[in-house]
Amino acid sequence: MFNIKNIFIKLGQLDRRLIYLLVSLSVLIPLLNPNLLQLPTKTTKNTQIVFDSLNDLKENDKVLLSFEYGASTKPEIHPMSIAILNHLFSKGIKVYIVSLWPEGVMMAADAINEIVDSNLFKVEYGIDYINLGYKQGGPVVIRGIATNIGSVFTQDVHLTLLDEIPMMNNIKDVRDFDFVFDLSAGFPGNAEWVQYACDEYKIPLSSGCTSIMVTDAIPYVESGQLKGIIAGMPGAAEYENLVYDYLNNLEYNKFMNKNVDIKPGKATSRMSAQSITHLLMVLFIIFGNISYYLTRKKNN
Amino acid sequence: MILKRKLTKYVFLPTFIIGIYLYNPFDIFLIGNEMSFVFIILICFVIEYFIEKSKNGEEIYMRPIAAIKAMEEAVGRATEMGKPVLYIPGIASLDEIDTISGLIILGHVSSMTAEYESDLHVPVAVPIVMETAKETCKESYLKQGRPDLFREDMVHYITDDQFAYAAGVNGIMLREKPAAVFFQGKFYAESLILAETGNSIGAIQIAGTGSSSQIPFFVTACDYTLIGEEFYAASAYLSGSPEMLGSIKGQDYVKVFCIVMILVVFINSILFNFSLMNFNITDFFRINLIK
Amino acid sequence: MNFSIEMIGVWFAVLLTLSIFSYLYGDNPFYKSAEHIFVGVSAGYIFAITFWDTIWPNLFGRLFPSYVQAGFKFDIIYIIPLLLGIFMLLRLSKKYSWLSRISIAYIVGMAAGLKFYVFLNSNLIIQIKSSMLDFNTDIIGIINQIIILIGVISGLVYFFFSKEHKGTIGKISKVGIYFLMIKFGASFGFAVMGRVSLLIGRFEELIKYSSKEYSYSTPIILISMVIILTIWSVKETKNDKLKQINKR
Amino acid sequence: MKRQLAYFVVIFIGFLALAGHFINYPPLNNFIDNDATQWFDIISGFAAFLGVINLLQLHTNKLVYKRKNWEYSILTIVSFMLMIVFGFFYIGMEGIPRGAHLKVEGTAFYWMFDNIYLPLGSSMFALLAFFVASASYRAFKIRNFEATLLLISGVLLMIGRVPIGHIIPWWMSVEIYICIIFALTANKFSNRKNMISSFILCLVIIPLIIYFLNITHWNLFKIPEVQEWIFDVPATAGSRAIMIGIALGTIAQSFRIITGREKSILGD
Repeated sequence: MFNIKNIFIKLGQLDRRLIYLLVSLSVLIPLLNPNLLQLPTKTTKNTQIVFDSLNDLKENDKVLLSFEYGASTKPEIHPMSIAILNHLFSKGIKVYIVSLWPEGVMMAADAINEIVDSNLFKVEYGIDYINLGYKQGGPVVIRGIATNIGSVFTQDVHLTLLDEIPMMNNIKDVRDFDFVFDLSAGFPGNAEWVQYACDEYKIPLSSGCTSIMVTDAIPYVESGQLKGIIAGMPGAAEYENLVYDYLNNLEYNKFMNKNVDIKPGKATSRMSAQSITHLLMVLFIIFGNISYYLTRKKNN
Repeated sequence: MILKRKLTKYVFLPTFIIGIYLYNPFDIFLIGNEMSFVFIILICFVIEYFIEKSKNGEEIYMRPIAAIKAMEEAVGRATEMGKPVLYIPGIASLDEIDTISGLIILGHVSSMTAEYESDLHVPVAVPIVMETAKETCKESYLKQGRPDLFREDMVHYITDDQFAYAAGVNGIMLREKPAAVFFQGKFYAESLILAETGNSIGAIQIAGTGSSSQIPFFVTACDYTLIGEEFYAASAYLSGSPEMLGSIKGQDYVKVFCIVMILVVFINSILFNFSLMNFNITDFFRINLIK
Repeated sequence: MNFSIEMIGVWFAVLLTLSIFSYLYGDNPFYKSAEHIFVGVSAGYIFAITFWDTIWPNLFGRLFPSYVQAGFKFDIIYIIPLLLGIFMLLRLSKKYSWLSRISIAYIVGMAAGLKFYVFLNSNLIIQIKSSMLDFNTDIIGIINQIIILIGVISGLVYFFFSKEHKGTIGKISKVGIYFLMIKFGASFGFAVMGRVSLLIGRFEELIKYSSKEYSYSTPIILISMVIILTIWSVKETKNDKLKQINKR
Repeated sequence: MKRQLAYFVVIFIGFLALAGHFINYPPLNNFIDNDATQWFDIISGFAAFLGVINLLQLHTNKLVYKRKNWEYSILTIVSFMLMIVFGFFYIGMEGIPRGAHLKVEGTAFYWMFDNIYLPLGSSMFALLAFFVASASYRAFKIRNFEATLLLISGVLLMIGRVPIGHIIPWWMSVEIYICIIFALTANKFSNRKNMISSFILCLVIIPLIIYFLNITHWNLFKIPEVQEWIFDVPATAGSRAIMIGIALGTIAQSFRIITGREKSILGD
């Protein structure tokens, strides 16, 4: 009996590096052979709200898509942006892309290229989507877009003046958009969009963000300032499945090219690694507590 | 007599200003955010009232906050062990109130390090914050009568990027092994990297931030944490001046007012639903400007 | 091995990724060099982005619109930020460094004014407004909203500074800290989720770069780093012992 | 006199920024909405120059005086200079206007960004997964009731939010709840003997009772549903309390700044 207790105490004081090794293995093994563990993803309430509010938009509605994430948070947010762009283009919605993070422009370019290469949709730059590029200033830019977009953006990412682009002529400020969707990973993020633009001008806003920001944004979701929220990679996997099913049982409409197969998203394949690592973390907590309890028992 | 003067100053004046605002002569005020205006006037006068009350000598009770008391002890420990004190004022610029609070607390901590003659090290991530931090430290060392101890390279700029800054500060922690580490300011994802490294070198860590998503990491990885509002109150606690303490008491009464408003809105919504009251108070809670 | 710029880039990316991960083993030369390169590259990157995205279009774009063609019209008032910026640079001169305080004063004053208004609106008024009870949910929904109300009020009571936390206030603030702790637990759980996703993304890239197309860059670099690190740590422990011997 | 001027500027600008939202004077509203905060960026842009000088000063001193680890300072200076050259002088591709070349694939600046800056940034971020593991292993201890609440909501959220959470059957979640309750009340029992016996008793009896009452389909026994409730109700209440608290703290601090009472910032 005595050595079992010792084993548990030892289990509670593992060296830091052993923990790091266990974590890397628990991520590496499922990634090397993905079909190790096939798990169903159930859609949570908030992801469904986002899907429904975007689904209610009609053809030629105008959506402002704001990219505020970089390469370091790409694994969580990028699958969301691709799923959202697929969803919007399949409904013939005009997409206006801005980015408030320097790396956001490249993330937007990656997402657009991936969709254009899949030639699932007949979309053209300047007609169906436009990329206004990056402007530094965070809340300054959001405030500028809210009050008068000309004060902040005068050229698109290819430096052509906005007045020459037909898509932009009846856009003066945020009230000319039907929906604002913010892909955020920090500051400026969904909180700044709520505070500086959409609250005051009553524009429907929703957001997909990294998991860490979700608990901060929840009061906004609960009070309706944010129409649902896509939370981290699990949220991205859920949204991907929603869009995948939506596209599959949607008879090909005029926005989509025929005979192009729809590929499942990236986030779903990473969920097995995510699940196993979460289990490992829970085991760490349990062992840490057992040994803490036993050592405290031994001392007093 | 004093009651009459106080009454006029803190009751008639605010109601008079709100009256003019609502009457809106010559249309000089914007329409649509009346609620914000009323809140601002109310908050300002409540805080002003308590500042004045505490200025003419009324004793203010302040509940003890463990993290603030631990600051002096941490600097003392660092001096005993002859190791530096590392102060990190967050990674946001001066346009964040957290950074300003962090710099004010830096003023107090640097006066402690001047008094204890311990070595202070302040790596910053934003050039403007570097300038202001240098200014604040120089003042504290001056006030403690130890301008000779102040070295220009105590406060130095590492880089603006969030994770390059975290990597740089990690390097400083591993190589200089400070005994006391302060995290006071606006933090984002890099807070856990810094707190875990600080923990691995066995330093006393005192954190304070308004970024509520990082508080769990500081709570788990640091010895003491100032949670949200405690962080903003810390600068007033440390200064101890009657004006500052008065403003904290005023802030408390504004909190009571918010709680009352929450209850009023809650009860009103119940009565309104069962049509025992005919108007819904939340219609006033509009903040969108009709331009 | 096709020797193109792009291939060098991949090898650089893998080398730097692995040297950052070598920090998990402990402070070592690989991590130190990666850290110092990162500090230098990011300082230069931010400086260039700041100049080309803020000062050049927003300031010079408005003062010399014909030369810069950033689409802004001439605006004389932008002389003031130019002056405040130069005041900032005057910090380098001992005599005029006090002028920089005016620029700092502008920023601090502006931040205080704007944040006052923005936090008051979205984080205070709207949150008070959303504590109303809406009845178009089932009984459980109403109970939940009552629990939220209790949680918010007790959470706020926890933050009372000028009252002794004894008696009823003590009990309410105890309940308040429970709600705060559940929120922190939820944030921590979400953080674990988010961080693991990013690690997965990083490992996925390393696996991608270990394929033939990238000429097995990850395994080669990984093995060579492990060898160098073991040699280095053996040498390190040896001259630590030497130091101890000649210290005694 | 010099300090009074700085205070006057803080008070005047602070009051102006606040009043700009209420006074119906379009040039002022326009200034507050657009220009005021753009000026902030321009000033901090100039200050970036000071930061860079300080960085170079620090590393050249380290180099010149051969302080500890001076060899690495060479790397910092070289990589910084490289970025400045690629950022301002050498573009590496024809026909790209200077200034827009920073974000165009194929330029030297973009190569440095894509192959050096990005991998370093995302690897540092990925380090967090390891630190979260060691933090949860070391810090998540059932020290007191609050720490246990933090642990329970964290664990339930971690399990409930991932696909594995959906597979956990109802009886296993009952077992988990029993373990948590006993972890909380462990120190309340007089001696260990009957604590362990009652623990095992519960583990066996309670699932049977639930089975006979056939309430096994209740949401209470589905971890993802429980996690969603924790997330929607108590966590929201906690977040809103903190948000209002922080808003009040920010407002009080801004008030102290605008009325010129925060002295130490401007070096009084």
